[in-house]
Amino acid sequence: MSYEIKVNDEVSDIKVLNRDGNLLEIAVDNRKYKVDIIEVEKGVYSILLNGVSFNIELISSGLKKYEVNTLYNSFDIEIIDAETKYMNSRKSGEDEDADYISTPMPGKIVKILVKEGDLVKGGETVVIVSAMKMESEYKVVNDRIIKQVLVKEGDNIEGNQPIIMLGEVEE
Amino acid sequence: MSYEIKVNDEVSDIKVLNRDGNLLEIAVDNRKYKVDIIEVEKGVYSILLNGVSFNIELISSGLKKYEVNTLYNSFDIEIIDAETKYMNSRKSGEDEDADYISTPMPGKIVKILVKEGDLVKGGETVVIVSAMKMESEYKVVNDRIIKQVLVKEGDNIEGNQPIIMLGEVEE
Amino acid sequence: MIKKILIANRGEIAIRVMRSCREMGIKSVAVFSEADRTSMHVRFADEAYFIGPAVAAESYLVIDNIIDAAKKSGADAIHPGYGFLSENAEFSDRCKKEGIIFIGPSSYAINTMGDKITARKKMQTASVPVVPGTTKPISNLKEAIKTVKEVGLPVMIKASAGGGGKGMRMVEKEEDIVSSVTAAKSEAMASFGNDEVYVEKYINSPHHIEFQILCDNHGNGIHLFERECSVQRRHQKIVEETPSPIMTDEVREEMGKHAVAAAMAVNYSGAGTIEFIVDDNLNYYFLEMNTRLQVEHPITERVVGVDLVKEQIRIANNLPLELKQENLTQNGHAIEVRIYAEDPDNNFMPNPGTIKHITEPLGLGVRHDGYVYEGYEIPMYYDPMISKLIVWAPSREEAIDRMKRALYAYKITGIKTSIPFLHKIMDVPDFKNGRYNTHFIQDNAKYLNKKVEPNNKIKDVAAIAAFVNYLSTLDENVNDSSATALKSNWKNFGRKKSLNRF
Amino acid sequence: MIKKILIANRGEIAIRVMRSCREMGIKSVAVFSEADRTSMHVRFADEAYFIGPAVAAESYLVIDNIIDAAKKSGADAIHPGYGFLSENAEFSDRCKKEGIIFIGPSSYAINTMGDKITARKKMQTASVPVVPGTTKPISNLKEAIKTVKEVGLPVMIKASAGGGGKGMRMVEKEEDIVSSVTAAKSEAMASFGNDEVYVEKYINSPHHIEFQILCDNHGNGIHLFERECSVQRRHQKIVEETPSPIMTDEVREEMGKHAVAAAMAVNYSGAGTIEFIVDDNLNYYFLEMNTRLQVEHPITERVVGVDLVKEQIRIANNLPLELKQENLTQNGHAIEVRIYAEDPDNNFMPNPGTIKHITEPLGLGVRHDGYVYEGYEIPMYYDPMISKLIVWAPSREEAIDRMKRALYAYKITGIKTSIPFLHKIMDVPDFKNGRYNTHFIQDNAKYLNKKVEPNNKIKDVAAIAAFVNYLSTLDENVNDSSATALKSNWKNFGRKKSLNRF
Repeated sequence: MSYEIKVNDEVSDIKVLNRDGNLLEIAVDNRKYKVDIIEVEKGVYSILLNGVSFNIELISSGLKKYEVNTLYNSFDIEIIDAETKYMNSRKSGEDEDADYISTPMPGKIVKILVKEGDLVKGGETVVIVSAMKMESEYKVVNDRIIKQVLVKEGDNIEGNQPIIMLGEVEE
Repeated sequence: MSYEIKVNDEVSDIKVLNRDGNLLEIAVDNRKYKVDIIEVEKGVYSILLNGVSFNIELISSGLKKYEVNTLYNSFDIEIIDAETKYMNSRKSGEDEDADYISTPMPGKIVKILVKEGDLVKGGETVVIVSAMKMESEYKVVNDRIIKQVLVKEGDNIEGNQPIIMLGEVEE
Repeated sequence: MIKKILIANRGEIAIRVMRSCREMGIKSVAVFSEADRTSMHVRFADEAYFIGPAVAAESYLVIDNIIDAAKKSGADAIHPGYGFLSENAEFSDRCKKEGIIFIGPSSYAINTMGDKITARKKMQTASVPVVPGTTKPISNLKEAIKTVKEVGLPVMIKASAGGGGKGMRMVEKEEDIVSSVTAAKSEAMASFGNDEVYVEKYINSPHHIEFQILCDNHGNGIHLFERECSVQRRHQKIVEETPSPIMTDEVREEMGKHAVAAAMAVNYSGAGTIEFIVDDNLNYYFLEMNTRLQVEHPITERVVGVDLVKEQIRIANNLPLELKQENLTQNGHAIEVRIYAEDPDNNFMPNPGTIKHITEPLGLGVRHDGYVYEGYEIPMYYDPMISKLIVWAPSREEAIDRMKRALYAYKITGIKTSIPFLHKIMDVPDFKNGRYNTHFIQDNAKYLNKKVEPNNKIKDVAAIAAFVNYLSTLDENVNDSSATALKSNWKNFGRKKSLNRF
Repeated sequence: MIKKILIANRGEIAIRVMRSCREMGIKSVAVFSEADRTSMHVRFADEAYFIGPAVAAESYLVIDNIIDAAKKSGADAIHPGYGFLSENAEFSDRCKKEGIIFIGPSSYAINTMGDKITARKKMQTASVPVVPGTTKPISNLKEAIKTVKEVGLPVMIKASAGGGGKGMRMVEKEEDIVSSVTAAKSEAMASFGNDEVYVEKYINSPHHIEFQILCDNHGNGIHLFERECSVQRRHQKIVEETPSPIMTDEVREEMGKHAVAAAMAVNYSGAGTIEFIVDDNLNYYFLEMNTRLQVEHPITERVVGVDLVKEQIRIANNLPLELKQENLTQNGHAIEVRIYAEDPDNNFMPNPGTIKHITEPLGLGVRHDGYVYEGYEIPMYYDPMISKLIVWAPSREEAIDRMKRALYAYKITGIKTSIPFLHKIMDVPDFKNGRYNTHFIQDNAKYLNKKVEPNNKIKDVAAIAAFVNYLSTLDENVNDSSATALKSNWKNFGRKKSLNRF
């Protein structure tokens, strides 16, 4: 039973070699580990590896994707099974995602400083969003053209929701 | 939608009269309440009744039985639906449970002080059980005859497991 | 005597006030907006009343709604906490008019101190040193440019009604004056409903040191020593400690006297804080007075051994102060850090969300004042501070060690927090040596932005945990009839009690 | 200097020791039995090693297994906590032989103090007052009767190797002598592997007051004042406080000197406790010395401001004590209560089980030392104590108020605990007045056994919560295809954000 696993952007092979109760021999690429692993709370694993005690907290999104927190680090981990591979193979060759401004968290549109068709310079602020009493200015990195404004002032927005579509400026 | 509900040993009718989001009009027997009720954590309800704030913690065993903890009290609560009523009607008329010694928690048999056929006086210790480093003596309340000893010294036992069967003493 | 207190606030401070109420045998009443029905302060209170929509301007800031709730509950006093209506003179007056005790100062004290410009004048009269700056609020942008040039760059633009870093902007270059004033005014309006701003000379290498004071209604006033609050990000305090590592006994005594004099100058009643800006040579200037409890009040409580909320309530009960200046001492060292729901790797962006799992730090010398719990969704409408961690130890060095231990043990998943960032602060040499000012964060970017590069082993351990969870979940989802053997294989993983060992 | 410490223990004390290790930059090593793989101390440690089956006699009490784990981990010291091997002279010696520092006293001190009869003689030599009683262990039942009659009833039968109330029996009637001696011997054997018992005169109206001492390897010894431990159930302490409400400054000073003298008499090294039995007139007698950290050490830490585990480690590092008797003071008042997994309504029967939900008390003046977490199953093999709650306040009265507040806020479901019982203790007039002795529990049965009779309203509120949960669960279990509308009706109950209000 061999799988691929993606930790942040790195893909490794992962394979259970042997299991005896909660004692596990497991190989990640060619690195072999003997671990004592147990789920101590929902989503929290205690792992002993050569006596060293690790606490690992998992937050799963869907069946195969995890945010994994160790003491000092946080990893995005994805299990790559046959289905995922198939999906990935189909995906490659497609265009990149459309270019748009979005916010990482929910908030409220305070001010929109541009309208459709505007040309904006790199570094220029296009929208101000308020979340948790802080106002944040969202800027474009390069010179862009405003293709579409999807929200209006006062709107509440979700995290990662496209709010302004951007187009490339023809030189 | 009317049900009966048993709180400890008292049975009342309970009926939702009206519901609007988490605002509920509900009648327990002929006592009517308007409550604002919300599940704030898994099994923990916050209830506001005429402004008074209650925190209620539920531990369910099966679908219809609950241990319910309020600030200073703990209640055994059971929802009595048609099925339960049917089961109860069948049960009535049966004999009482067999008479036996058991412990409320898991433990280990330290010493058995009686054997089958012994006559024991009321108040006499029949078995000593150790749990969590404390030894507890289990006594008979009335004069009894030992019908059967189901365990031996050193045995680990579960909570509520019959360990010694008792019989009535003929006068 | 007060029997029932309505706490016109939410979050950790509402709960903190309720704790003292409970210890005094006083009933507590919570108020909540639509976003806060599941909030801990509602669950913790004896009573709770709904006061309006999620947006604070339509609930926590609506005086009528608060007064209504107080009447409904029969509360005889209102504690405003910090923020919201805590420094609102109208609210103080309204309570008085309604026959409800406002646990805080009179509208006169709030107005005088709340308007920074009036306060400056008052302090000058009371011989308390003040920072050079404008004497009246800026009314238009043209005037702003003129005034700033008069005071001389760099300057700070500050909201007259302000506090907590909101509506505050530093201006270094002339071309930024207009945009900064505009931004400060807009934030001031949004936060305080008042867009007046004023200008102050910017002090180089500034330390932010404040004094806790208590004044009763019988002419007694004392200070409970200083708090060093120079570790700030965007003018928002994130680490506070007491005693201040730069303080001397002489300056402390002198500043304490000035702090009490400042409060007395406005006939202050209750708990308040006099903020000073202090330079490297311990020259100090009155900055402002916060006419309420401060976020960082627990470090004073720990080192002086006083429950400040109880003192506030006693004063509101018209009792004379029992504490005497000559009996107060600073015992050991306390540090507080503020835990925010924010992403330190992404420009400290607020990061609301649902708490998945929380492990609170406990044990010797650790106090934790929070309000979130597992499954709680932090609303996006309010301040992103979720808790405060306060440690005490006999020495500053041990207190830092203890704070690191507490931060190590403090785990919150589901949201990003400032915990890793705070942990790094404790290791910065300037902090360890106690040699820092309000530029600490930018001056120490090289320490604070450093990432701990994970090694292969920790990456693999993380991968193994995720993989095992994946396999267990797979098994759970397998249909019973088709593969019972496989199912039991992983599902009960780790539930076995007797194990073989390697 | 010590770099890595193995903690030969489990539960709250293992974690408490690890906290101080972490603050000192010392690595901590846990050991665990089969029943403890999921225990918090394993998760909290830097390293963890398996040492055998669940039964302590085959794991936590097996010296070879502990030493093996220490070697495997490279630990240079072992902290024994309390209980288990903490007062085992052989273990102290073995560590020495293996070149591992034992954080505790020498086998000589343990042996001398561990054998209560030898200890009595030693104390008499050092002019420390002792309780009248036997001078040698009881070897057979016939002799027992004779000895008890000599000392005069009532008497206490005590395990020579004992502590913590185990292997201890009070005898009031002659006919109970045999059964009590037998029971004490059996418990002593089970708990300590040694069934020697001895007899002591029973002191009427006795107070249990103990002194914390610290001795280094350089001839320095100090005491850190007293702890009042008279609230006991079955000779097991459940509430401790400091200062003792019956203590006077004069007696405190005198007892402190005797406590230090007692420790010095056995060349003691490390932290230890001298237990005294004290009558109403403050006559005091040496009872025994506990040659280890006590469960109730945190109240001393809080009032004196010292981390006792750190002091133990410093002494083990052969450093001289930095604390000086003349600089130590008692600051304010501290109370500890012990939370047991037990059923107060069912004769305090231990009540192991799985923790379903826990809300820990936080805030000003509260310390919580525990080890359980949500989902943790308390094993039936060990002591049922699950945590300790320690509060501090400037006055005893305020400390009691604070403890009540903390107990109010402390919620554990899934198991029965002693929390309601402890709450009642805080309200007993004798406790509030500080007028109590070791008979407190039986003397105040009328207060402590009183049940709060629930009114109809609270019963109905409980019923409503259960009923709403039942309806929600019903909906969840409805098959999607058949009744989607109904399903959404209750399932997302309370997830709506905007609500209408009555």
